[in-house]
Amino acid sequence: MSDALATTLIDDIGALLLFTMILILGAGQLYRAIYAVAAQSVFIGIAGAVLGAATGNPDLWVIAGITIAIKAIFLPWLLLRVVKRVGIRLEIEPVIPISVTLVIAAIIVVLSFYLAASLGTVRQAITGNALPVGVALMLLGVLVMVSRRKALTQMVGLFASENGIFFTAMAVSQGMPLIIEIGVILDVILGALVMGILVLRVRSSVDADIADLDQLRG
Amino acid sequence: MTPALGLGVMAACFAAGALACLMARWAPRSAVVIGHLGVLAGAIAGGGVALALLIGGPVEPLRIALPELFPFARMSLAVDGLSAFFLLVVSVVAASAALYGPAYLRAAEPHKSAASSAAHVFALNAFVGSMALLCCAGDALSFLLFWEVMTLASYALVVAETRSDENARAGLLYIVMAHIGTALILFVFLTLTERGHGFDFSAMRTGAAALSPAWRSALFFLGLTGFAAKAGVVPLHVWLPYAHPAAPSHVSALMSGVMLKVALYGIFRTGFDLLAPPSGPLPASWGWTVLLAGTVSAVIGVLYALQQHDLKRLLAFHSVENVGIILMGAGIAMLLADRGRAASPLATLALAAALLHCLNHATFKGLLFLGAGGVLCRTHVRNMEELGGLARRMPWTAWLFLLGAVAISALPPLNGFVSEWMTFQALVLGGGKLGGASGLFSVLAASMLALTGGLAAACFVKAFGATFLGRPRSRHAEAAREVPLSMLGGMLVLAIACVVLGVLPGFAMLLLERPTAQLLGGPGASQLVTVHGPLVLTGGEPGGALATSISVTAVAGLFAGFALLVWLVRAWPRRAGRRLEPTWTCGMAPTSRFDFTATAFAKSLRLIFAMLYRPHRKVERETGDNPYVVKRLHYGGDIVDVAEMNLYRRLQHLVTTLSTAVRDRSTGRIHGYIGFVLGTLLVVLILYGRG
Amino acid sequence: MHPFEHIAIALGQMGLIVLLAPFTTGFIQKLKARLQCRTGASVWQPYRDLVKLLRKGTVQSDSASAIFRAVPVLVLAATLTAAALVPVVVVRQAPAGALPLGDAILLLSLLALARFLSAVGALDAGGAFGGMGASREMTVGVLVEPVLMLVVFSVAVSTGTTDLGELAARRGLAPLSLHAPDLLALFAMLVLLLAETGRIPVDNPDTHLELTMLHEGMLLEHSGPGLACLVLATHIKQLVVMALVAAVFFPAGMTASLAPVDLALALLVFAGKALLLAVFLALVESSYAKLRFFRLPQFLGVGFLTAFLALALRIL
Amino acid sequence: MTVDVLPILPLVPVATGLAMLAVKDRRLLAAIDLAGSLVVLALVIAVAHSVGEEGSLSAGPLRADAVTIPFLLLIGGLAVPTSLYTVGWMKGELASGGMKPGALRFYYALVHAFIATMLVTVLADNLGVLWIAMEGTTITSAILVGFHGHRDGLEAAWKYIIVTTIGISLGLFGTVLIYAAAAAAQGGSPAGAMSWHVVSAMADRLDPGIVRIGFIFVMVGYGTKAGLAPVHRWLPDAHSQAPTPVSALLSGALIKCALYGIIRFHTIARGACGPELSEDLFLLFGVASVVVATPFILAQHDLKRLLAYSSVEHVGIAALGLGFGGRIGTYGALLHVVNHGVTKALVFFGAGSAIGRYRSRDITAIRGLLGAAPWIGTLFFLGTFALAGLPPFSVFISELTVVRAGIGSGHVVSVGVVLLMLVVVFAGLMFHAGRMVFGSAPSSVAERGPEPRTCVLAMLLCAAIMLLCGLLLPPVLDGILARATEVILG
Repeated sequence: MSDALATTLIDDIGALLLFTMILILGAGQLYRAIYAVAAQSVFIGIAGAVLGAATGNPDLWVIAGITIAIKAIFLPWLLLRVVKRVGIRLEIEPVIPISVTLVIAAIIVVLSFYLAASLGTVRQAITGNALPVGVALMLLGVLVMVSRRKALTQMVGLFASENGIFFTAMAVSQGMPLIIEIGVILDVILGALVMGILVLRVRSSVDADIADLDQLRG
Repeated sequence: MTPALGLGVMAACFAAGALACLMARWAPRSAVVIGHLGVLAGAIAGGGVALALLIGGPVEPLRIALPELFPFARMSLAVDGLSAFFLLVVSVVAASAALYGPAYLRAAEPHKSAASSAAHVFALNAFVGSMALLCCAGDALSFLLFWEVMTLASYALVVAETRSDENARAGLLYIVMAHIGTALILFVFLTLTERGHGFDFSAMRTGAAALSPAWRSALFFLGLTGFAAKAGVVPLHVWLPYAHPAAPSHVSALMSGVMLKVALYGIFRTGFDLLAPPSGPLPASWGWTVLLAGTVSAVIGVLYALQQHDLKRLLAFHSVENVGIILMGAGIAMLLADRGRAASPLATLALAAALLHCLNHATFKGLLFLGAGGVLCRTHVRNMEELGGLARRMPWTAWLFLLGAVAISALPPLNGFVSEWMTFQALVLGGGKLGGASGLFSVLAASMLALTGGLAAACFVKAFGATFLGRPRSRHAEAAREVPLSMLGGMLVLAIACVVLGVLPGFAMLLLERPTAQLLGGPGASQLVTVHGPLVLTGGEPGGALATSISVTAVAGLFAGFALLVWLVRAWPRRAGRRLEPTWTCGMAPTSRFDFTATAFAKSLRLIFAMLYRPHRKVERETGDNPYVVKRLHYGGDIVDVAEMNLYRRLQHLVTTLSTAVRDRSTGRIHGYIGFVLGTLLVVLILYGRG
Repeated sequence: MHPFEHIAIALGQMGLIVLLAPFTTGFIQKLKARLQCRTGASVWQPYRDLVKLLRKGTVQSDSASAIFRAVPVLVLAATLTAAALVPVVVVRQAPAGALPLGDAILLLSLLALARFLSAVGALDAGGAFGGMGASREMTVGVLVEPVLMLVVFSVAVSTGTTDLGELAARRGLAPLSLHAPDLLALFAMLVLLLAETGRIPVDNPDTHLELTMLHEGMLLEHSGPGLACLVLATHIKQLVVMALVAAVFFPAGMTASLAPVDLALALLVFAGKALLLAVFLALVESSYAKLRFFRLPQFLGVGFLTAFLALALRIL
Repeated sequence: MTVDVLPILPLVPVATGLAMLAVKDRRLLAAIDLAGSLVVLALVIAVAHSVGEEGSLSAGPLRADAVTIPFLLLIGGLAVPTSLYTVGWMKGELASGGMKPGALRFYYALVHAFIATMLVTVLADNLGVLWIAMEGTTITSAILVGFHGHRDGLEAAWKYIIVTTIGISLGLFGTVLIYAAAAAAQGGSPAGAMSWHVVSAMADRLDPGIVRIGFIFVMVGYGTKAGLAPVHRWLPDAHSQAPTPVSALLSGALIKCALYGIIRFHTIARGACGPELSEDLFLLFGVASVVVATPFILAQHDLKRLLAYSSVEHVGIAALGLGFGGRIGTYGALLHVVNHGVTKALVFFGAGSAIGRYRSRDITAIRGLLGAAPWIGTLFFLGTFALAGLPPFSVFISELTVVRAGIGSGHVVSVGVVLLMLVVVFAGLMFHAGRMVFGSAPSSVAERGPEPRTCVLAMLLCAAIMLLCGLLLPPVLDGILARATEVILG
């Protein structure tokens, strides 16, 4: 696996990732958003595999496996269980109109590529344009959290932005040290568990979506 | 006993007094007495050190290094002429207040709990100790620390009774204004210490010398505002009439008599010493601002004092007036001061007038507040309308209060007249020397000073008359008895000081020798006293073109002689004795309702100066069935403190509405929170993203 | 010259004033009577009143305190001291060693002290009239004092001293050395003379209608020797203020030497000046009606403006 | 001192936490809690002593150097009074039904887990471990914030965990970028590219472009965690809903650990792209925090939210200290971090007891605290004085140093704005505190039993430290801060 091939593959996967993020942004239904995140995680797993092959670093293979196992399978399953338990309506009510969200998304992507262009020498350390893609993915993930009302869609946004970070982290020369990657994933899982518990407790005690609570102000 | 040792003894006395609060749990009464003894001993020690430095002692300032508390600053005490003089001012009033304190507390607040008397003793010692040490502070950090401890201790004394809300509000207004002052002073001192690379005053002087004149003037005006907020100059005086009456009377005497002077010490220190250009005259704008502020404070202070019917609030407003008079002296001194050439005697006269008025005001204001305290602790009533007829019941307090009233109205035999006469001389002859529009303005300021003198006289005739003379207008006034001896002792000390400073001003000139010489660089105040030593006081070069000299001692002698002569003439020929008849009130039986109350007395001046007072009155007539027969008449009339209304209420209203608007606008929604994170990130990336 | 001789001269001049004062009031009363086509009391009547009062017993209010008894003594003492300060006949350069007596501000303050003490005395008796008299007297005091000081300052600014003796000496004893600023200052001074001596436009000295009298209101409660002291003090104050006007504006005629013939001549000149002012007072009294109390600020405001113009002309 | 003290330090609270899970009795739990805190404090002092002598201690991913010590002392210093306070406070909570007996052991275990994660954050040399520990603090404290289970608590917990997790993920991305820059500088080999002292040693060889963007992400990310305005908005909700000891730890120690994280990257950014970038950002966020916090303090009704906004303001002042830079500025910032931690804990304890006693968080409902609870009232009032920046207390000294640095470095305009805001905040605090402390307490509150001794003891401990650092700066502390400043400025 030569470097040039790895770079083109990473760029293609980057494009795919951006596409899945657009899907999440444009998703009208909660299910679609969850499936889009699962797809995104699969692509990141593949990217991990490609980079593992290109750099010959065994850790990347392990990370790719864990990413697919946890992020592509376990988390979407957890989200779907919570959706069934909570039984909320499926539509996603946007806080700011979808068209405005898409315009902002475009601005973010342009900004991240503009920033990445200024980094001369260090680009080699990060194969392909994983850096701008990573920045774009993360900021779009946060944008999803801003523009959606319901708590679950915010969790989806959070996982999407974490995927962005993973993608850049893997693309850095020989990838992040293994224990760090595993630690990060462990924290993401713990975070997801706590959020799930919170959503369920509010749903059971107050019967309102936790993201709608806004008593604490001023 | 070297002065350094004296200062150590003083600090030790205050510390011992403060520690007396620990024994308050078992013996509150003796704790109070010991605490006040600590203050007395400290004051005497301080007074001794001050006199030693002012009269005898070496010329160059006394430097004592304090233990090293903070690594970045060397704290030290440096007692030069100016500090010694203000230390003397603090000691005089503190000694008499300490004498006065215990008996007053026992009489005014008999059921004071152990905890609050302990707090009172500790705060009092901290308050007087910090003021004394503040005058001797040698560097910026110790100055600021003692300044804040002084503010905190006086705040604790003001809000001593935690029950009444009025005290709490007075305390809040006081500490906020004090803090604004401190913030400004902090900024000025830190700029100087940063430029001068060192915390002590000499480094600050080099720092100031390095500054450009524009920067130096800006710092002076900031410092002036800061100190003026604490000294109660008119636009920033609003807290004073609320805070001073709230404290116990001997503390009000300390606050009015001494704390305001310590703030003025700050103005003298920055204006004449730290920020003053090494050579050449002080910038004219400095002198003008101080003179203008002084005149406005004097006139407005006394005008508002005239309409007050709460005895202690009236005295507090008079403090504003007297601070104004001191600033007038300081202002004309700044205009005339010229360090380069030999300092003109008029500048020395003006500065001597301002400093002497500090000492004089401390003595007679202290005496008046202690007198008012005597009235308060016997009648528990501060409103003059419900007093009256106390002169027969409390003769000693009445005579001492009258003496203080004559002194504050700047009438001849006493000390108020001496410093006011010197200020008149400085303003008139200084105006003549300055010439042109500035001369005209300074002579006009002199006539405003005369107006202030007249108003003060009217105000104190009202205060003395309504409180002590005529028939008692309430049950409390009826039951009043003479105050205990120790309180009279405290008042007597100040009364004697008033008389001595009034009749023999020459001695005061000797005290002023060192400060004036140090600040103005020329010969000291002693050139103002001609060959006859303490008797004659002259403004201008002796025998020179501008000589105006008076001998207050001779006048006092004549006055006493004539008084004795007339008394003999009146009492000598035996003739029909004295008959006591009720006062003639057109045939009706005279009751206390006939007396001319304080409101009635001040009514004519209220109408004349209505434009400033904006008085509003409401009169309700209670008529029975027949509309023409008036059963009861309710008269309510008060004046509006213009500065307070426009400046403070509006500012307070603006700040609260602004903050509530900002608070209400913030929604609790989480999307807003995350939006802020995203927005901030994008903005910072755009601004700082590309190197 | 021995310092005590300086004081002896001052006491001599004070004695002169004390003797002449009742005569001046008597002369003004006589002149007013003549102007109103009635014969009026004799010129020596004030002296007879004083002697009568000195012999009478005193009736005092039962609610008055010791201050009430002390006030007449202190008021007369203050006025006498003021009388000692004003140069009447002799004007000498204060020798270096002498105790300088004669400062204008000190003189005006002593008169203010007298006013202060009499107001306090009035309040002590506890009646409404004493209080009203005191309140109005102090209000007039407030309005008069700054203008009086401004007049003295406007003269003192150029000559560089407020000492009356020095002032007279420096302005030279040449007769009628009046210029524009002096004329304005004199006019302001005459307005104030009316207010200070309690004459018609400001206050009616002859009335006994309690509601209208200012200065009289304060004397209401006193009787016997106390009243005598206060009435004498009023007379002396009037003559002192006249002497002040004379000393400040037309010092001509005062001698420096102590020779008896010069003294007599100077005395004649002073008597002439005093009588001239008395005629002015009498004329004004009989040709004006008393102003309403709250119209006084405008009346005295005219005085203040003229004094201010005098100062402006002199200093600018 | 043997080197192995370092790894034991974070394990002790973990061990005590696990031990507590098995215990049900309240008194025993309280005893273990206190013992655990005391052991932590002892170990912290030992580490501080040895670092004092040897410059730095390292064991695996953990490393304690001069910069760590002030923060370590702060966490250890706060743990003991907090557990002391919890003894008295828990009795009250159990009596008033605020805390269910069953959930007791989980509460104690979580508090110790929280302390453990904070210790690791501060001790971590490896930037990745630092991030993981930071995420750990978020998770443990989020559960604690929502521990009461009522509606407001859950809302606060949700906002807290979502916003801070986003913040920290930004921080992670920044860490990745700087890791990339370090790897590139070492010619592609990732060996040691994660460890702080390696990266900071070769900071000047890093590519300034990527470090610039990395630092921006870290600044905004960890700044959210530290509560710097305008990304501070979760802080008042979280700190006001958390139980009192937890909010004391949150305000006193946690936001300081976030600031510690930024300081670590501040050193790297200084080396890589010069001091202007990081100092300008600190200045920007510092002034924003002080200005934004002021109106909310003035027009506040809820006592704990008032204290939370005061924390935002004081973190802003610390950031300003770093922003003014130079030896005095950094020294002042570190001193302010320590002083504010202790003072804020004291005031939160006072506020917690007052709320417990008056059963209401509304400032207008609490009156006559001096009458109802004299000891707590006085200490609460002194603490408010200290927060407002009055001299005999320590916060004044650190604010004085920061203002000195500001004037020295020529930022006169921002110093003027900050002084103005500090005076306005002073007026607001005095107004609120005066209303609460003075006057007479409603009768129902007045006879509500004596003040718990342990709460008063804890408050006295904090007050003593506060007054000690106010009157004289102990040379030991001064030495520690000076050395830390040396390391930060590189």
